[in-house]
Amino acid sequence: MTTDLIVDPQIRFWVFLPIVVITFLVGILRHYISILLSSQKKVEIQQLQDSQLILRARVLRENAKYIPKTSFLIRKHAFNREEEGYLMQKRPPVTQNMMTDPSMMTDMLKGNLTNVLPMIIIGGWINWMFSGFITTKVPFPLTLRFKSMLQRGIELSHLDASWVSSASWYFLNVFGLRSIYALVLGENNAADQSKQMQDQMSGAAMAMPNDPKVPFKAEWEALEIVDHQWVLADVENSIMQSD
Amino acid sequence: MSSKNKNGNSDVVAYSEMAIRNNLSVVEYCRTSMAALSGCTAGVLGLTGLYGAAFYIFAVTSLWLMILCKAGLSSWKNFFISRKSLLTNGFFGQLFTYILCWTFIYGMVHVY
Amino acid sequence: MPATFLHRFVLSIGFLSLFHSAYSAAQHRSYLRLNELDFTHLPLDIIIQALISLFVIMYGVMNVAGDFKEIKASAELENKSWETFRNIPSFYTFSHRGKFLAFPHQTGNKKHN
Amino acid sequence: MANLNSILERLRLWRENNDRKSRKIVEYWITELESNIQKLGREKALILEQVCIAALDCNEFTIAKKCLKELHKDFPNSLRVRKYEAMLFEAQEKYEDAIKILDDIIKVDETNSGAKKRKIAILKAQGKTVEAIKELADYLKIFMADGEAWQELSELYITEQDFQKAAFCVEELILHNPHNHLLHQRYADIKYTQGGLENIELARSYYCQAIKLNPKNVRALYGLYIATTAIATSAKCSSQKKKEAQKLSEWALNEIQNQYKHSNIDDIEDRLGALQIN
Repeated sequence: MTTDLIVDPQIRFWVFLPIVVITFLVGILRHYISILLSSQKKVEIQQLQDSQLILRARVLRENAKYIPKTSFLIRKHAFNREEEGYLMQKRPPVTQNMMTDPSMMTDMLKGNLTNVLPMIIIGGWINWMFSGFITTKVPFPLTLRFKSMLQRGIELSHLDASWVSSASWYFLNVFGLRSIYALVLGENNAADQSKQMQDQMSGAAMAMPNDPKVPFKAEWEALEIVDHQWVLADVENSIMQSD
Repeated sequence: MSSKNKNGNSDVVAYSEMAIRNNLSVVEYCRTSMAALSGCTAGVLGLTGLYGAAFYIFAVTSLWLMILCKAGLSSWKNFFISRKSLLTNGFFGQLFTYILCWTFIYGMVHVY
Repeated sequence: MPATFLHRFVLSIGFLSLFHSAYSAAQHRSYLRLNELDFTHLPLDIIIQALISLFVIMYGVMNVAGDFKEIKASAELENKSWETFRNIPSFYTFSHRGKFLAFPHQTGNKKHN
Repeated sequence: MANLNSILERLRLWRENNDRKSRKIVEYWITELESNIQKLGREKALILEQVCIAALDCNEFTIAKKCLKELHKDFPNSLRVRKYEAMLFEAQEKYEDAIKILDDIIKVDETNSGAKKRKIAILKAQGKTVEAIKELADYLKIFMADGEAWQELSELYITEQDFQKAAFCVEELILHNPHNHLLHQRYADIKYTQGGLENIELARSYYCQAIKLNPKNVRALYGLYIATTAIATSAKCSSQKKKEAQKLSEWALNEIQNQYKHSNIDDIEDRLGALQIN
């Protein structure tokens, strides 16, 4: 009962294929535009210092067992000493208002410009340009529930649910092509190389919350309760036995 | 003997994060390609319904075997932490890619 | 080993072959439709060609994708020496004996003459 | 073409490992790379940087200038390229000019760690180790998680023979990278050099850890041998400890002999005697 619908082969070349190609190319284009528009985030030196401080406190906590006990205690003291310890420092409260910070606003605008806007525009255009076509059929049976999802723009109650309309085919493409972009554009493609040249050497953990007080406090607590167990205490015997 | 065992247990094997990430991205690349290509092949063959799903399982499993072969059947432990998660990870993540390619090629070849 | 020319060649052959089988399948479908025959299954040669080209492509992809690295942390450090490890490009100084040992290369000379 | 590919491969490896093979890199540049700049693809900038540094290292200023010009063409406003300009001045010993450029960079981008490191390197090149140490310590107050800087600081302290502080820096490195046998070995080296029974015992433990992480580390094996011998011959030690140290030193010697089984070196013990400090 399902195969007796014969679709004009012209639809294949003038509707079905163009939708795929358009979606794909728009995705690629969007990728490059977002690279063009992306702005280097300016990092405040204070923020950088805080994030590095937390990183250092974390590795101290995690790997303390590899250094002698006195060395650990010296460091712990430096971090957690009352009044002057690194983690007890007072920072002026940073209140960053979204509306007053112009760079935040432009970033948001750019995000909208590259993500949401093209999808609406292209979607609307495709809906208008290729409206009302049956483009393809999914090769597996579907329940009636999918009818409204796959047959947007076609109001035929007798049509089998596995037929797909042009508008729905566009949306299927938008969501399904994501992993293909990762394949084609690569995670470290040529475009990223130029970004690298703009100098980013300050290392990991750049992202930093505006208010360091909370993570400082958490690190301080975690460091307080570390129980130092020197892992090298018995290493002499263990290497002699190991062979 | 027992002390030896104890030592073996207390030694946590350290993995290099960079290498793990590198391996995972290679595997991810293969997985996405495999999903797309096997989708295309399923479309060419005109598989429908459950046959298509079975073909996907076949494709994922054979990709897994190919990766293990590439890593070396006995030395895979040097490259991956778990053999099983290599098979199961991303099984559903790539399913959508597979279905899209399958539908696309099926439409191109068999519908019109 | 990086992706070699051979693997790229294998990859493109596989794609061509897959495309060819898709085209043959489409032809077969239109032939059936013109003769008003029912579709039961594809001819065996097309099936085999499609499957083989899938695996040929996958073989190419596996080789193009890149090599695995050993995940043991000690693996990459095993053959390093301290002298290499302590060498940090950010802190290079150039006022060393190399200056006096070095002799300008031909390219440098040519420009001076 | 295949030749070019193998060279690129080698350059990539050296880049990753921080190998200082400047002479070789400059030779590659002259024989192969210079005529093929356009074929380098996406690695072009990285290779140009590498060659630029190597050329400066070999006193080949014409080559360095050429690389700089290429880089400048591709990235006219990059601070990173400006840094290489400063390095060129530095290699020509025009330190004032170099510092001026670096100060400009820091003014534009306060968080530019590369430029700050170069300034410290300039102090080092001028022989002002004490000032370099001070600057580096200030730098580390901000960039606390910068392993390279800690490492450099430890080296500077060693040139000043301040082993206690050098050891502190290496401890920091160990915290960041606890599975690196070289760091454990280095720590032990410093502790052994510092002397005193306690430190030598610490050195023994860290040599053992280095060997555990990499059984092929011969330097650590030698270190273990001399450290344990020092303990065994120390006057202040209890006989129980001496016995253990004796056992360990025999084990280390045995291991070294195993390592050298295939090469013809005999009388290791005599040779080791020359390394002894007492």
